[in-house]
Amino acid sequence: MKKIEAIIQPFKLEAVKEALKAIGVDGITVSEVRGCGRQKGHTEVYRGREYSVDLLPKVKLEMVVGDERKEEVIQAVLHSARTGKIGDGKIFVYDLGEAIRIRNEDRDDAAL
Amino acid sequence: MKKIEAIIQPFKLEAVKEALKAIGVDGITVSEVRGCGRQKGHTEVYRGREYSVDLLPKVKLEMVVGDERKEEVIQAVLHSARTGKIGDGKIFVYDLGEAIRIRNEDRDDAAL
Amino acid sequence: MKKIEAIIQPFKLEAVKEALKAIGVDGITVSEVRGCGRQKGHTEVYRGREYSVDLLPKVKLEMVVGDERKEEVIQAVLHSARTGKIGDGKIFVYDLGEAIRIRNEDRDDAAL
Amino acid sequence: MLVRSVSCLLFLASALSAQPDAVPAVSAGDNAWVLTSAALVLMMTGPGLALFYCGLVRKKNVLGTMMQSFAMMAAITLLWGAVGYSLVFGDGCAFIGDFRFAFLRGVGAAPNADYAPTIPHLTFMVYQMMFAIITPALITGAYAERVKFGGLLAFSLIWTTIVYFPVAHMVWGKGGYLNAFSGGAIPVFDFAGGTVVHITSGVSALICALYIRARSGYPSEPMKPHSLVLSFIGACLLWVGWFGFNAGSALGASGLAASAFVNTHFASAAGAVAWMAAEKMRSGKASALGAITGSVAGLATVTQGAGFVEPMPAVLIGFIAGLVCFWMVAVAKMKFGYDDSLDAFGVHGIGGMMGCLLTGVFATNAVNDGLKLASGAVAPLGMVDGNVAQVANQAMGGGLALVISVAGTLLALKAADLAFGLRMDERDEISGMDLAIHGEEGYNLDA
Amino acid sequence: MLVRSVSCLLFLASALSAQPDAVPAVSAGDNAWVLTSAALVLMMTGPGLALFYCGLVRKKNVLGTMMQSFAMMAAITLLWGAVGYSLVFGDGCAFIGDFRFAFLRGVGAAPNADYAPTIPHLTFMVYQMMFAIITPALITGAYAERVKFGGLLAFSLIWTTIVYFPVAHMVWGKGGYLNAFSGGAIPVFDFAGGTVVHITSGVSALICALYIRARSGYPSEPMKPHSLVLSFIGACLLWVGWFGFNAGSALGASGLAASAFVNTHFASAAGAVAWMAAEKMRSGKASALGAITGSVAGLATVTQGAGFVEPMPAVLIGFIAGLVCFWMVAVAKMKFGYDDSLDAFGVHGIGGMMGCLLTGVFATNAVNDGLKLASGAVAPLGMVDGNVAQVANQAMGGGLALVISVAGTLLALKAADLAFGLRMDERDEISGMDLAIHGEEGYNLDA
Amino acid sequence: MLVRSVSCLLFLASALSAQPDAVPAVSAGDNAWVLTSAALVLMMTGPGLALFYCGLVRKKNVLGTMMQSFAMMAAITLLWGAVGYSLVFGDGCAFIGDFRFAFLRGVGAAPNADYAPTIPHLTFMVYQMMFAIITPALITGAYAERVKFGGLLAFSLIWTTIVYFPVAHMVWGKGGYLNAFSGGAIPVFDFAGGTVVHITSGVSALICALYIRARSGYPSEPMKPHSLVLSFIGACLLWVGWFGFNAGSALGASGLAASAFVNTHFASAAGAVAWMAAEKMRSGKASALGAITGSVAGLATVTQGAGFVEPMPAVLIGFIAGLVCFWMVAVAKMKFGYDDSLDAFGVHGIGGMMGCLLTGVFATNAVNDGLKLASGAVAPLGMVDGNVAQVANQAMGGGLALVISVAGTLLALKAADLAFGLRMDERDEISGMDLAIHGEEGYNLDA
Ligand SMILES: Nc1ncnc2c1ncn2[C@@H]1O[C@H](COP(=O)(O)OP(=O)(O)O)[C@@H](O)[C@H]1O
Ligand SMILES: Nc1ncnc2c1ncn2[C@@H]1O[C@H](COP(=O)(O)OP(=O)(O)O)[C@@H](O)[C@H]1O
Ligand SMILES: Nc1ncnc2c1ncn2[C@@H]1O[C@H](COP(=O)(O)OP(=O)(O)O)[C@@H](O)[C@H]1O
Repeated sequence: MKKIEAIIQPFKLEAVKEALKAIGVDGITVSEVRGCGRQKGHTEVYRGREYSVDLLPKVKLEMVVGDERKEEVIQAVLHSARTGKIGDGKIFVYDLGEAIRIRNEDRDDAAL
Repeated sequence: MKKIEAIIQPFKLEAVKEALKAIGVDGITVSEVRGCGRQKGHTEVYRGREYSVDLLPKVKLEMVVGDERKEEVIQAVLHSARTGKIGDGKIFVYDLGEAIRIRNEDRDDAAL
Repeated sequence: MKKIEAIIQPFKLEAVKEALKAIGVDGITVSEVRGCGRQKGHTEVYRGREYSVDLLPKVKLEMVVGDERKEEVIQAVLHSARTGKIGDGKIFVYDLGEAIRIRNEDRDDAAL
Repeated sequence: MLVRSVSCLLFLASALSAQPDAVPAVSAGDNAWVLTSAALVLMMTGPGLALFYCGLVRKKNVLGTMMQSFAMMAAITLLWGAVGYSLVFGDGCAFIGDFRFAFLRGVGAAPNADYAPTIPHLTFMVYQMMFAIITPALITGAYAERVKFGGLLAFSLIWTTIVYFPVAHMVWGKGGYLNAFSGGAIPVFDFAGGTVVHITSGVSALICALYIRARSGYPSEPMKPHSLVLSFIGACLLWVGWFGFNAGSALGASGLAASAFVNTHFASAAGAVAWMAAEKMRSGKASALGAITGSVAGLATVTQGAGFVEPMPAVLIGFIAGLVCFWMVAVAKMKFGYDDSLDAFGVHGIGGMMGCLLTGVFATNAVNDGLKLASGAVAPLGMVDGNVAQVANQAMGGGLALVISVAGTLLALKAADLAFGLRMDERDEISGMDLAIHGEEGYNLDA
Repeated sequence: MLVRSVSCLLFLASALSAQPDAVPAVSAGDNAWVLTSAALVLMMTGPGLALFYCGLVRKKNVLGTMMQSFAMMAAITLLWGAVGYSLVFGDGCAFIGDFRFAFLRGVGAAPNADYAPTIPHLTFMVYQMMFAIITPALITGAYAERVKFGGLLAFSLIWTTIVYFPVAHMVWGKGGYLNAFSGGAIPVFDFAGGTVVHITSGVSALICALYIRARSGYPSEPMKPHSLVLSFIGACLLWVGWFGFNAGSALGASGLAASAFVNTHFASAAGAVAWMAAEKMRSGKASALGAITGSVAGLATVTQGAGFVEPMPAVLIGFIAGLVCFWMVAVAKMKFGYDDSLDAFGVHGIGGMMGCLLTGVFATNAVNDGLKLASGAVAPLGMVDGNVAQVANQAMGGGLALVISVAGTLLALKAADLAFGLRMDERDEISGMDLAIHGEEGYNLDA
Repeated sequence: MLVRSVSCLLFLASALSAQPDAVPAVSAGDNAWVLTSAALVLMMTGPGLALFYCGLVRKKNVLGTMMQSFAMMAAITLLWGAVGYSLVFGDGCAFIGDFRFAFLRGVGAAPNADYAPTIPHLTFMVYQMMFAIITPALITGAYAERVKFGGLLAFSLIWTTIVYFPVAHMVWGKGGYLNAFSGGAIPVFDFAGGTVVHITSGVSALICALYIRARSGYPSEPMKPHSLVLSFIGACLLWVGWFGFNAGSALGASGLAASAFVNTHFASAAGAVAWMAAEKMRSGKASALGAITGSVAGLATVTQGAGFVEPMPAVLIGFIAGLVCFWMVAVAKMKFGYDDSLDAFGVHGIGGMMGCLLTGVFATNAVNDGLKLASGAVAPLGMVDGNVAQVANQAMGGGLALVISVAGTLLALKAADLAFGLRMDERDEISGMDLAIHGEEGYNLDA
C-alpha cells in the first residue's frame, strides 16, 4: 500500500475531490496547512509595520491506496489540481506498512 | 521504529489519549483534520442554496514508538476509539528512519 | 529522498524558517498541531470546573529533501529550534518513494 | 410597578403645579427615555444574552444557542401582542389580568394613567414586552446544548403564559396580589423584576436542568466555553442594556431613574470585584469569565431594589451577590452534580432571591416616596426605615413566585415533552444543534 | 417627511395651548430622542450592517466587506455636509433641492420649522445624514467579494448624488414631487424610507449584480458564510437600530414615535417567524440565517408604513415580507441565476416595493392625523380609510423611484467603471479582498 | 465643564421666561439625554475599547486585554463612588476637590446647580464617572500583552487618583485652576475631555511604554493583530459611543448638544478619510485598520473643541488628526523604536494635544455663548473670534496637564511596581496572559 500525499491550492480542493471520486477513491483525509516554496508571498502592513508573509495557505490531501492504484490516483490529482502557475503544489508518495479499519479491524487493502 | 497514525472521531480523543497513557505512551501529536470515506455526510442550506458536506471533522493522532510496542498501541487505539459505527476511522503504520529529540539530540528509541 | 518532520515550539517557527532558508531549503509545509509528552500542561478553570490541559500547541514542519541534504537540514533545525527546555520537540525522518511537482510533473529531486 | 405610576403621578403633580394652565398628555422627555430603555432591553436579549450564552457552549452549538434567545424575540413578541400584555396589565383579578387589551385593542398613543401617565400607552406596552422576552430566554441557559427547537418553543410559550403572566400581574398589575402599591395582600417591592424576571426564570431553570438531565458526556468530557470573547461582549452589552432594564422601570426620566441607574452600575461593579476576589482566593487566579459572571450576578441581584435603595447599599448588594453566586456556581453545583449548563439558576435564581430579601432590608423612602400611608404621609419601606415586617413580606412574595415557577415549569415541560419531545437524541447531540437542528454551521473558516 | 413636521406642528400646537405664554424653541425631549435615534441609525451601518454582511462572505473577504460599509460612514458624511443635505432639503424644485445649505451654511441650533420645529436644525441634518450613509451601504451586498475599492467609492458617491438625493427630495423635501404632505403631484406616504432607502438601494443592487456579474466560481464553488455568528450579531443590532430609523422619523418623542417603534418590532418578529416556517416546510429545518434574514425583511418592509399603520397590520406586513422574500431569495434567485451575493435586492428591493404598496393599503389616520383636507378635517390615508386610490399612488411613486434607480445606477456604474474599474481581476479575487485590496488579514489565529 | 452649567443656566433662563410661574427642578428631556449618554460612554469602554484593543493583540492575550478595560469598569467605579467624585467636583481648592461628597454623601435626585441645574445630581455624578473609567483604560494600550493583573490594578487606581482627579478638577471643577468658565488662572476650553482624558492618558501611555519596556520579541517576532474583525466592531462602537461622550457633555439635550454631536461625527469621518489617503500614498493600500484608527484619531482630537467649533472646522480638525497621527504611528514610532503597543500615545496623546491647540484656534461664541464678559456681553473664545491669546492659554493648560501626567505616572508606576510588580516574567509572557494570569483561553475551537 502507498500513502499519496498531495499539497494543493485551497481553491482546487473541490475539483481534486471530484476527480478522485470519479476514479472511485473516496477515502481521503484533508488538512489545512501553510507552505512556502517558489511561489512568492505578499506583504501586509499594520499601522506602518510591514510583514512579508511567505507561508501561504495550502490544503494537504492524504490517500492510502493499494500499490496498483497509485498511478491513476497521481494522474487524477495532477490533472485536477493543475493551474500551471507556480504554487500548484506537490505530490509525495510513501510506503505504508499496515492499514486497519478501527470499526471492524479489517486490515490492509480490505481496510481502505 | 514505527509511526502509528490514527484517524478517529473527534469525541473519542479523550478516551484514546487515556488508553495510550494507560500503557505508558505519552508522546502524541494531534491534529484537526477532515475526512471523507464511507460515512455519509450531511447537507447544509444557506438561503436556499444547498451544500452537501462530505468532509467530516476527524482527529489525527501520530505516535512514534519502538517496533516492539506497535501491537499494543494498535490494540489500545482499536479498543478505545471504536464505536462500531461507520466513521470510526483508520490506523496506518509507517516505518521511520530516525527520531531525534531537539532538546538534547537524543536519538531514536532514546528520543521517544 | 527523505521527508524530515520537525515538531517545534510555535514561537520558534520564524527562527527555524530563517535557518532553513539560510541553507537554501525553501520548500516547507507547516501545520498547526497539539502535542503531549514530557512537558507538563496547565490547568484551566471555568466557573469552578477544572480542566487539566496536556495537549499543548506545537508547529509541525515537513521538508522533503534529497538524501544528501538530510543531515544539514537536521542540524539547522536542531540549532534554531532548541531552547534546551522540555517541550522543544522532535525530528522524525522518513523515506520517500516519489515526489512530483504538480505544475509541470517534474519528478523526484527535480520536483523539490 | 405601580410604584412607577405613583412616582409618575407625583412627578406629574409637580409638573401640574408648575404649569397650572394645562398638562401635556405625554412628556417627550419621559417618552424618549422609556423608548430608549425599551431598545436597550431588547439589546440585552439580542445580541446581549445570545452572545453571553453562545460563547459558553461548544462550537457545534453556537447558532442553536443564539437561536434560543432569538426565537423568544420573535415568538414571545407575538404572544405578548395577542394576549400577554392584556393578561398582565388588564385589570382582571388579583392573580391574572383579563382580555380587555387582547390584540392591543385600545392600546394607543394616549397614556394609560393607571401605570404610566406621562408616556404613550404603546410605549408602556412595548417596554414591558421586552421583559417578557428576556425572561424565558434566561431559562435556556439551564438546558443548553441538548433540547429540540420545537420543544423549546412550545415550552417557552406555555411557560410564559402560565408562569410569567400571572406572576407579573400579581407583582405589577393593578390590584395584584403582591403589588405593594396597589393594596396587594402580600405587599412586595419589586422595582424592575427581581421576582418577576429573575426568581421565576432562575428557579424554573433548575427544574428544567433536572427534568431534561445532563448533557451526554457531562461531566466526564471536556465542555469548555468555545469563545469567551463572545461571552465578554455579551456581558458588556448586558451591563449597558441593564440601565434600560432598571432605570427605564421608573417609566420616566425622573430622579428615580437616576437612582436606579446609579444603583445598577455600582452593583455590577461590586459583583465583578467580589467574584474576582473569591476566585483569586480559591484557585489563585481571577478569570475573565469570573469577572463578567460576577457583574451579571450583581445586576440580577440589584434589579429588585434598584429604585428603592441608596447607592452604598447597592454596592453591598453587589458584593454579596458576587460572593454567594460564586459559591453556588463554583462549589455547590459541583457537589450536587446537576447540569445547569450556563448557570441560569446559580446566577439568576440565587441572585433573584437574595435581591428580593435584601430589598426588604435596604428599601427606603429617602429614595422612593411613592408609597403613602392612609395619613398621606410617606410610608416607611424596608428594615432601614424601621419596617422590619417587609423582609417577611418579600420572603413570602418571593416564595409564592417560587412555588408558581416550580409547578408551572413542570406542567410546561410535560406538555412540551408530550407534544414535541424536548431532549435531542444522542446522535444529534453529538453532531451538535447547529447541524442537527438548523442545518448550518456557525463557522466555516477553512480556506 | 413633512408628515413629521406636520405631526410635530400639531404636537407643538397642543404644547402651545398648554403654555400660552411662550414656546420653547427646542423641546429637550424631542431632541434627546432624535439624537439618540441618529446614534442608533449610525450603529445600523457600523457595526450592524457591516457585521451582517461580513459574516456572509468568505473569510478572505471579511475586512473588505466591512470596509464597504465603513467607507460610506466616512465618505458619504463629507458629501452630505458639502452638498447632500442642501440638495435634499434645500427648497429647490419638485425634483431636487438647491444649494442654500451647502457646507451647512445657516444650519445651526435653531430649528428648521419647515421640517422639525422642535429640534435643532443640526439635529435634523445629522439624523437625515445617517439615512444617506446606510443606503449605498445596503447596495454593497449585491456585489460583495469582487469589486475594487476605488471603483466602489466612485460608484457610491455618484449613485448617492444622482439617485438618493433626488428621490429623497421628491419624497421628503418641501414641494417634492412625491411628497403627500407638501402637495406632491403623486402623493406618496413614506414614513421612514421604504421608497427612499429600500426600493432605491434594492433595485440598484440588482442592476449592480447583473452589471458586475457573478463571483468567479459562482455557483459551482462552495461559498458558505464564514461566520453566521457575526451575521447574527449584526442582525440584532440592525433590529435595535431600526427603532431609531423608524421611530426616530417621527422627529420627536411623540405618540407617533411610539406607534412606529411598536410596528417596527412586530414586523421584525413576524418576518422571522414567517421565514422560519417557510424554511421548515421547504427543507425541514428552520435556520438561524433564515430567522435573522426574515426579521430584516420584516423591518425593511414595514419601514414605509411604520408611522401610518396599526400594530396588527404591521404583524401582517411582517409575515408577508418573510414569506415573499424567502421565496424570492431561496427559490426565484436560484432560477434566474444572477449573483445578488448577499440578497440586497431579494430582501430590501422586494421588501421595499411590498412595503410601498402595503402602506397604501393599511395607512390610517387613526395612527397618523398629519394630513388635513382643505376643510381642515383629517384626511383619509390608505385603503382601510377608504382611500383606495392611494394604492395606485404608492405604486406610481415606487415605480418612479425604481426607474430613477435603474437609470442612475447604470450611469454611475459606467462612470465608475471607466474612471477606476469596478471588477477585481481574478487573481486578486481568488486571494481575496483583504489581502489584495487592503493588504491585511481579518484573522491571524495561528499560534 | 462649567461651560456646561453656564450654557444650561442660559437654557434654563429661556425656560424661565417661557414659564414664569415655575421651574421644573429636573428637565426630563435633559435627564433622558444625559442618562443615555452615560450608557453610551460606558459602552465605549466595554465592549468598545475592550474590542478595539483585544483585536490588535495576539490570540493568547485576548482575554487579558479585555480584562484590562473591564477591570476599570469595576474598580474605578468603586473608587469614584468612595472619593473620586468628591475630589473632582467637591469645591476644594484650585487644584483638587474636597471630601464633601465622599461616598456620595448628599448626592441625590436634586440637581447640583453649580454644574448641571436641569438634571439630577446622581445623573451628573454617574455620567462623569464614565469618563474616569475610560481614561485609565485607554492607557492600557501602551503596555498591552506584558503586565501583571495586580500591578495593573494598583497602577490604575493610583494614577486615577493622583493624575485624573486633580486635572479633571482643575479643568472642570468650580474654581479650577484651568477652568475658563470659573475664573481659572489659565483659562482653558475643554468641552469633553481632550485635555482631561486624552492628553493625560496619551502622555501617561508613553511613559508606561518606556518604563515597562517592549514586549519580548519586539520587534523581531511577528505580532499581527489576531482579529481586526473585533477591532472593527470596537471602533464602530467607539464612534457611536462618542456621541454620548461629546454631545452628552452639553449636560442637556440642547442645541449645544446637537453641535457637539455633529462635530464629533464629521471629525471621525474626516479622520478616517485622511488616514486612508495617507496610507494609500505611502504603501499603495488603504487598510481597514487604518480607516478605523483614523476615525478614532479624529474623535480624540475633536473632543476638546466639540462644543466650541463650527462643523467645517471640525472636518478640518479631523483631517489634520488623521494625517498627523498616521505619521506619528506609522513613521515616527518606528524610528524611535519604543513599544507603545496599541498606539495609545500616538493616537490619544498626539490627538489630545492637537485638539487642545486647535480648540484655541477655532473656538467661537457663535457656537458656544456660555462665556460672558464683565459687561455681560458674550466673550470672544478662540483665534477665529479674535482672541489670539487663547491659543497660548490652551498650550499652557495642556502643558500643565502633560507635566502632571508625566510626574504622576512615574510615581504610580514605581509604587505599583514595588507593591506588586508590573512586568510579567518571560515564561508567562510567552504562554500568554490568558493562561498565565487568568487561567483560561479566549478560544476553544477544537472539535
Ligand atoms: N521540499 C518540500 N517539502 C515539503 N513541502 C514542499 C516542498 N516544496 C514545496 N512544498 C509545498 O508545496 C507548495 C508549493 O510549492 P512551490 O514551490 O511554491 O510551487 P510549485 O509546487 O509550483 O513549485 C509549498 O507551498 C509547500 O507547501
Ligand atoms: N484510504 C484512505 N486514505 C486516507 N484516509 C482515509 C482513507 N479511508 C478513510 N480515511 C479516513 O478515515 C475516516 C473514516 O473512514 P470511513 O470510511 O468514513 O469510515 P470507516 O473507517 O468506518 O470505514 C475518513 O473520514 C477519512 O478521514
Ligand atoms: N513518541 C512521539 N510521537 C509523536 N510525537 C511525539 C512523541 N514524543 C513527543 N512528541 C511530540 O513532541 C512534543 C514535545 O515532546 P516532549 O516530550 O513534551 O518534550 P521533549 O521533546 O523536550 O522531550 C510533544 O508535544 C509531541 O507533539
